[in-house]
Amino acid sequence: MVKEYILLIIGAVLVNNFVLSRILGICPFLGVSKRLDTAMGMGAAVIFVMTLSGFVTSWCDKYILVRYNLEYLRTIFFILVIAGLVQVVEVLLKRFSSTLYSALGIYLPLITTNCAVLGSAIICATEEEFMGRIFKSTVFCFASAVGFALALVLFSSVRERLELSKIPRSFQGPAIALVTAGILAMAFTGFAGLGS
Amino acid sequence: MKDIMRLCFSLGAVCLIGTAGLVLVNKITLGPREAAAKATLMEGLKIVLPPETTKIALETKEDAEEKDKVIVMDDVKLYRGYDSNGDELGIACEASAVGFSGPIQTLVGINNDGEILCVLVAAHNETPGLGTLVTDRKAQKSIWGGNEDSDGLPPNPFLDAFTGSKASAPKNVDAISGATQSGNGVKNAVAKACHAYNAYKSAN
Amino acid sequence: MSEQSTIRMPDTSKLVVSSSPHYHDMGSIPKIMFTVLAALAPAVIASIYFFGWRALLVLSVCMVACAAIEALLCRLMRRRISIGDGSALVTGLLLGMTLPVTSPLWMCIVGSFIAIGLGKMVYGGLGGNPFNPASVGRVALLLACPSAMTTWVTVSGCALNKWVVDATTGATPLELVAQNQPGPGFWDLFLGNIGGSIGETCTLALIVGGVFLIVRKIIRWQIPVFFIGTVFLITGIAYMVSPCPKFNPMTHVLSGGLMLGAFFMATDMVTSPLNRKGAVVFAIGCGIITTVIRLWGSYPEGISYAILIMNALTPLIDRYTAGRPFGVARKASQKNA
Amino acid sequence: MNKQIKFYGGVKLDEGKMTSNEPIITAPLEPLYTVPLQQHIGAPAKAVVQKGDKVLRGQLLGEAGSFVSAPVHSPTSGTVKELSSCLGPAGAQLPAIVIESDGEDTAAEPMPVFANWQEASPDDLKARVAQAGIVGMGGAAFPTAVKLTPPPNVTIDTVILNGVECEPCLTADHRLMLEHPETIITGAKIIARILGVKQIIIAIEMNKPDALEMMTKKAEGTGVEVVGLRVLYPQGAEKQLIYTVTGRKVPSGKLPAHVGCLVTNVASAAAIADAVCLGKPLYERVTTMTGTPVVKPGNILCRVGTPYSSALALCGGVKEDPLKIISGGPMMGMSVYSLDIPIMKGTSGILLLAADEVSQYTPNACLRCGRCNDACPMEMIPGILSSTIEFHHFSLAERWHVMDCIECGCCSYVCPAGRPLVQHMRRAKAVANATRRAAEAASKK
Amino acid sequence: MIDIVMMTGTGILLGLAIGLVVRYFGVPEDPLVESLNELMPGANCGGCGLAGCSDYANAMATGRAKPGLCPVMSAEAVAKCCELLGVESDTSEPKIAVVCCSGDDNHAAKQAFYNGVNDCLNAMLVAGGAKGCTYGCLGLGSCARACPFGAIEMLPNHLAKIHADLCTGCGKCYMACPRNVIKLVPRSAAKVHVYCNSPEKATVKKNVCKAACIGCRKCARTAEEGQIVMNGFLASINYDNPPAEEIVETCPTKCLRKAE
Amino acid sequence: MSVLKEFTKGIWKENPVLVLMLGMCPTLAVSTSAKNALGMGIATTFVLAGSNVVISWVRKFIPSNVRIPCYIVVIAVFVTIVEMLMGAYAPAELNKTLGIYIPLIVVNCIVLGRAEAFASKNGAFASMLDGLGMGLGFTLALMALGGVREFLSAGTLFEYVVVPGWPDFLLFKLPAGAFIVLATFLAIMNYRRIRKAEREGTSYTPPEMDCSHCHICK
Ligand SMILES: Cc1cc2nc3c(=O)[nH]c(=O)nc-3n(C[C@H](O)[C@H](O)[C@H](O)COP(=O)(O)O)c2cc1C
Ligand SMILES: Cc1cc2nc3c(=O)[nH]c(=O)nc-3n(C[C@H](O)[C@H](O)[C@H](O)COP(=O)(O)O)c2cc1C
Ligand SMILES: Cc1cc2nc3c(=O)[nH]c(=O)nc-3n(C[C@H](O)[C@H](O)[C@H](O)COP(=O)(O)O)c2cc1C
Ligand SMILES: Cc1cc2nc3c(=O)[nH]c(=O)nc-3n(C[C@H](O)[C@H](O)[C@H](O)CO)c2cc1C
Ligand code: SF4
Ligand code: SF4
Ligand code: SF4
Ligand code: SF4
Ligand code: FES
Repeated sequence: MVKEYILLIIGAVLVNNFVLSRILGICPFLGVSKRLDTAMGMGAAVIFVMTLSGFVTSWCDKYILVRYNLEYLRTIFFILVIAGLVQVVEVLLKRFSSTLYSALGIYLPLITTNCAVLGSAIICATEEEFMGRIFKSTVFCFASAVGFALALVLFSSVRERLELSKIPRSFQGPAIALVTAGILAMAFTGFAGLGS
Repeated sequence: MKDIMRLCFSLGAVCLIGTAGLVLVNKITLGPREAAAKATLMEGLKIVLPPETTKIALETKEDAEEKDKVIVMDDVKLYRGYDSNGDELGIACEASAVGFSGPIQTLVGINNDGEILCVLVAAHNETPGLGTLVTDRKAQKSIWGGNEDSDGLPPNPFLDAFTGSKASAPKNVDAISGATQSGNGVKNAVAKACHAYNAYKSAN
Repeated sequence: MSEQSTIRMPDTSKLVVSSSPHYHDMGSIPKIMFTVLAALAPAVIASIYFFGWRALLVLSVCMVACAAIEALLCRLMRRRISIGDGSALVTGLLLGMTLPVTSPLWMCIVGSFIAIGLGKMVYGGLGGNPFNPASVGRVALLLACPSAMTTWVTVSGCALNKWVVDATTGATPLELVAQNQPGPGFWDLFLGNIGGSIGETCTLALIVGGVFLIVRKIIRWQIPVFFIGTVFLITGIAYMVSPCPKFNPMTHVLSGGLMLGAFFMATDMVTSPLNRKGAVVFAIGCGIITTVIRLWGSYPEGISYAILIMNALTPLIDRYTAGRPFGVARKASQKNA
Repeated sequence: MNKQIKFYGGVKLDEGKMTSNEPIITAPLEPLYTVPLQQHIGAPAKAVVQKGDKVLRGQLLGEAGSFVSAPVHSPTSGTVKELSSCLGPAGAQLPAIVIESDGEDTAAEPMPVFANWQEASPDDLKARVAQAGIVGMGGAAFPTAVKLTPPPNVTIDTVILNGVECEPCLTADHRLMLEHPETIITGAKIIARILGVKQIIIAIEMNKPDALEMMTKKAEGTGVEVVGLRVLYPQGAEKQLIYTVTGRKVPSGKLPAHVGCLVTNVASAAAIADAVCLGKPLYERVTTMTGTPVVKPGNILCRVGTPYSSALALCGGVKEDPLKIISGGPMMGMSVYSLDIPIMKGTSGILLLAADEVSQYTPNACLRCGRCNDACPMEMIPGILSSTIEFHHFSLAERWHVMDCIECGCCSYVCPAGRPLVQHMRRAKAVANATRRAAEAASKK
Repeated sequence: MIDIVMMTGTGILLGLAIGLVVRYFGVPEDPLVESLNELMPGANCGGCGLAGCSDYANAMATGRAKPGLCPVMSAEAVAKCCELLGVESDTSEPKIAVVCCSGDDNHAAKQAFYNGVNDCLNAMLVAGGAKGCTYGCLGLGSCARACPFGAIEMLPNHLAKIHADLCTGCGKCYMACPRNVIKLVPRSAAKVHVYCNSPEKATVKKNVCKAACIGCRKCARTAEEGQIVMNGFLASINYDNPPAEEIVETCPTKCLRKAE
Repeated sequence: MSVLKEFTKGIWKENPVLVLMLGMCPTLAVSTSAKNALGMGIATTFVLAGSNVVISWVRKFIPSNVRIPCYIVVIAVFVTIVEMLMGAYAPAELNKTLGIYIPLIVVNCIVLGRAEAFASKNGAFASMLDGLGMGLGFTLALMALGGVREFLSAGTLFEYVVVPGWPDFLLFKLPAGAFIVLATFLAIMNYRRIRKAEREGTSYTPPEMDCSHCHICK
């Protein structure tokens, strides 16, 4: 049991890392990684939202969609719930913790369009391993979000370092960031097979 | 209050109209979608069963009260193939086993003599170019013309190596370097299929 | 007064002005790089001894290709051609050392292109790259051509009379232990009488070179010591818990790329942390990742991956291990970090 | 002695002190002296003479321009030829007074002598230091009288005389300690009197055993303690010196006074003694003229305003053309491109370097080898700092304490990539200062 | 049927939730910032001196900055900003930068070889850049690197040249130049300039630069009263009352030239 | 004239992938071969055009607080329709490879980004043209990427052998290869712009990568 969850987490964080191996959530990965601080804020926001949405969507999936045979509405239903959730969380955060809001809140609208959130919900709903298991799905979403945050933080710290390199002009900007992401993705293939 | 109503109304209306559209499309495409899924499976089954096969039936329990239950042995589904005369030609087993990344779903066709006719990987998640060495049968088409094997089943040395061996004792095929794990996955799936076949045969 | 007129005064028209200090310890990048090449010489000789002369061919092709590609890219970027600093040669040699002796030459060249082009020059050349170029080259080749990169020849003593040792393929010690079979004996491992990639087999030669670098103060002792120590410690604990060949700490320390990686690749100053504290963290991280991959991952060996991943962590390590300047209060430096 | 605290980092240098055994020689009179009005940190002095005025040796030429400033005195008797400007060692034009010597070298009426300074009031003594135009002679040329006015609410308990002379090649302080030890000790005691301090320490690096011995001998029974220090550059830097001698760390951005210390150079102390006991203002100093190209390197007592070329001529000119001329020592000195620059109160040496001794900067990127980290006595990260500065992230550099850099040059010395680290640091400091000044100006508005 | 009911219900429910949350917990957005943001050009060049367009919008709304600092914004947009903010629009004249020096390598060579960082401020810190003239352009291009609009070209013989068509008068170069060689002058008056920056005596200048203003006063005498004033030994144009272009004929050293 | 511009801008000048850097996930994930790229491109174009039209119709009625949920529902409807249609009528193989990425068109930043940046401010026809143009640009960029990756990894194009005997070069099929090939594309584009700027005597600085183009979180 515990082993199952440990393997699940290792798998989601390192082996099948959302960004580097499944290629989900690339836009914020590339867009919000210029500064380490913002990357950390974004990472925390994604962990929060993805865990929450993982729980909510897998609950809804089990007790509404599957029960009434509405699987074909999954996409539209999930995204609706996620978008609404994010909106509500944003307003609440802004109201009740301005420090937290200034740290996380500005990233929330971005998360609606982060493939990783919807991706994890859909994976939980369609892969046998997770079907109908709300707690396991939530853990998986949490771990995947941690993997996303890890990749984001690593990547942004490297990008900060790149500001001190004489990048050739044609590679400046997005191009060198993509090269770096590529090498990071290569490095993460080394974890293949962990947890199996 | 009024703006809250407006929010509810507009979001509700969008959902209503959207879902209505979806329901419609769902109705329309439901049939074709199921047919497509079935066709894919059937196509695979046709390939692994003898070429004369015209009718394929999913093997189900014949007891009165369990009439429509699929016979599943070790997670393996069994399909019978018949020719136009209604004679049984062989059995196809759908079995899956874990490869390098995730399950590899294989179809194994076995003729009446218990000989493996053909192995086909129906679904897998292996690394393209590596794992696919032992899973995919891809026709090589060349833009320079002279297409080799443009008709018939494209060969795959690894999968073809099973052909002809007895289901009672499937051959131990040599792994292909670089894809040992995928190969093992396929071998395990074939073994599972054969095991289920043997069990089924001895039960009947 | 007449004496005065014979005094020679300096010609001030060709003076140089520059910022202080005006003295320098006369160390230079080429000096460092050629010292590293010299330190690798024993391992090169050992590899020729065990693998035959083709080893030398592979190494030379990698070195020449790296230098040529760097020159070419410098031209393309319209920058000073920087191959004189010798770092491309080091990269080439180390890349060659991590390839199997049977690698086709086109693969050496592709690997060099990836190492130098993608690993180094797109980052602006020496000093700019966050990842170890040779490891980038190796990992890319491993991903690109896995079968060629995992074809190992068996080694049996002196091969100086041969072009390449018999092409019979055999498992490397780490592949053996990964399948839980006992590896070769201690002396075979230590002297290098085993299969594997070109530069990694002779532990003795690598240690000699590494110690030379430590003595010459080119590398910090912390990285190899903590790296190897961590691998030994973790496998040792695992061995004590369940004593099977898979966990044999001696085999793990003496085989695979550990020595080469710990002495020559993890120590690459460009891609490792700046200060000693950071170096220790870095080395321990490398050790942990290496062992985890070796013991529980799909790959029998994880040195290159461990180095790349820790390279990615280096900026973070630097950030959190940076000391406080003289006289800066703890609070002030934390506030500003 | 072995238990001495060692400061972090530092480098061992080739000392190259070829003039240690050359006694101080006095320079003959020059026909023309160009006396800059700004020989110190702070506001320039305000000229009090006109073109054509007759002046005497020691007569006031310019009075202190503000609180942080110092007066300037005439080095000899003669006529004011013009009020103009001259090139300074930093490459900027400095306002200057040109004196045409009359060859008589008539002294002006000296300032009244404190016959019994032990009894004189500290304020009078301090006023004398200010009047005599004494500035730090260890390099920075900070007006000493200002330094002797510690900020309120700090108490100074230790005076440290800096006889370390850790710069290679320079021997001016060394010779001064050998030839005028009593003057230095008197100066030290005057400083102690001004500040009301008991503990006086003279710190000397152990590569000058003769000076150490001489000072120890002369200091016996005077209450002055002489300590020999490990030979490690930059042992003479204020913060490192205080740390080694007292174990106290001067906090970042603070003055030595905050840890109860005051550091002055031995030559400054000697100048104070001369001003108090002889009534002589500061218009001459010992300068080391050295370098391999110099025919007869030596230590010369020069008047302020003597052009470098005259000092060099006194040493017999050059054997070969130098590639660099440096005002100061090789580690902290400024390279200059002209020999017409006048010797000033802070000019501790003039160094000529031949072509093969000069290290050239190469535009390499930082290798991150960390050698500079290990060498920086301020425990900074010069490599990273220099890169941040190179890429114009000045505020980042400031947050990483670039302002604490003492410009000692250890980092550049060890850098295998030949990076101009100190130059980057200086640039960042200049930018930070400019931003601060701009912000101050803006807030005033 | 159930599908439609379910989805619509969820939609209404979410709408309700959002509505309630916004109603009871919402923090109103500053509409001023929003409308200002819409007027911003979005170039994020930093020409205004703030950290990008939205920062500037915020700063205007909170009174930290005035409208009109943005070099890119059109005049109407500035006027609209002023309207929104309820302030008078500041119609100060657009400026242009001028490098007041003719001392390229042919005219004012370096006195020594400068070996160090290729940047004017760095060079200033080393023997004043070893340029004999301590007032002239060092030619190492700090200004060109500072210009966000690529308006400054470094001539190969080490002199900065400003392309008037690209210069927006943002003043970044002016801030970057350690020698204060660059002057910001009203664009409409920028017809002729004195390309020299040294107030030294002619004898001093002549020693280090062949193209210096020698303070001969010919131009000042020829021009109308007050159009060119002498600033020590340096002629300087009165840009409020600029002289006619023909005045350049009078200059013997050709440091008084038409705008390039 | 201006109508044409709405259509063509997405193809090159404001190419969503190469210039705006939107929708990176499908771009990188589905470009393993030219065929996959084509399929994904067509699907996305359909969704883009359809949702743009609908959104430009309904934009006036949507209160700003539920703007994003509403838009996204509209988009999701189109995506689900595509999904169903593909399940019914597209080849099985294509279905399998595009798999998870079809539902993810919903969150493809291009779609919502265009909805926010264009459709919510313009009329239906212009919005449709914008959607079609952007979709076409997306498809072309994706196909270029997919073609290069397929060729480099196997020597084939649309599964036709182009260079017989090309060694299997797996790297380019993997995520790492996707990043690297896209980086090379961008570098080449930058190089051309820099050269062009140099010829014109101006200067060109490659843009900072931020997500400001998508306009969702202004
Ligand atoms: C990117 C990558 C993908 C891989 N994919 C597969 C795969 O699909 N199937 C497989 O059996 N092994 C795969 N491997 C594993 C290696 O080929 C590894 O060498 C194998 O586990 C052992 O090699 P062998 O087959 O030569 O014994 C992969 C390795 C890499 C680097
Ligand atoms: C520095 C270095 C790093 C290496 N990194 C890896 C690696 O990350 N993964 C890998 O499979 N092989 C790597 N190798 C090659 C292995 O050490 C070894 O040759 C191969 O994996 C077979 O393992 P064995 O010799 O331990 O049996 C590396 C070699 C060296 C010299
Ligand atoms: C790196 C460095 C080295 C120094 N070395 C000496 C030295 O050797 N002798 C010395 O008197 N002052 C040296 N100084 C200057 C001292 O820090 C200090 O300013 C001086 O001793 C104060 O005395 P003053 O004001 O009388 O000059 C050095 C400063 C620095 C930054
Ligand atoms: C001790 C030492 C180790 C080095 N190791 C490597 C290495 O592992 N891989 C490599 O490409 N270059 C290595 N280099 C060379 C050089 O640092 C490398 O090319 C830079 O990373 C390129 O910027 C090494 C250099 C030194 C001094
Ligand atoms: S010059 Fe500054 S940074 Fe360099 S070693 Fe000295 S104190 Fe440290
Ligand atoms: S010594 Fe030079 S190369 Fe080494 S870290 Fe410092 S600046 Fe970089
Ligand atoms: S104008 Fe100023 S900043 Fe520009 S090159 Fe000349 S000196 Fe440097
Ligand atoms: S030349 Fe100067 S004023 Fe003109 S745009 Fe450039 S930086 Fe701004
Ligand atoms: S497409 Fe933008 S996050 Fe995935």
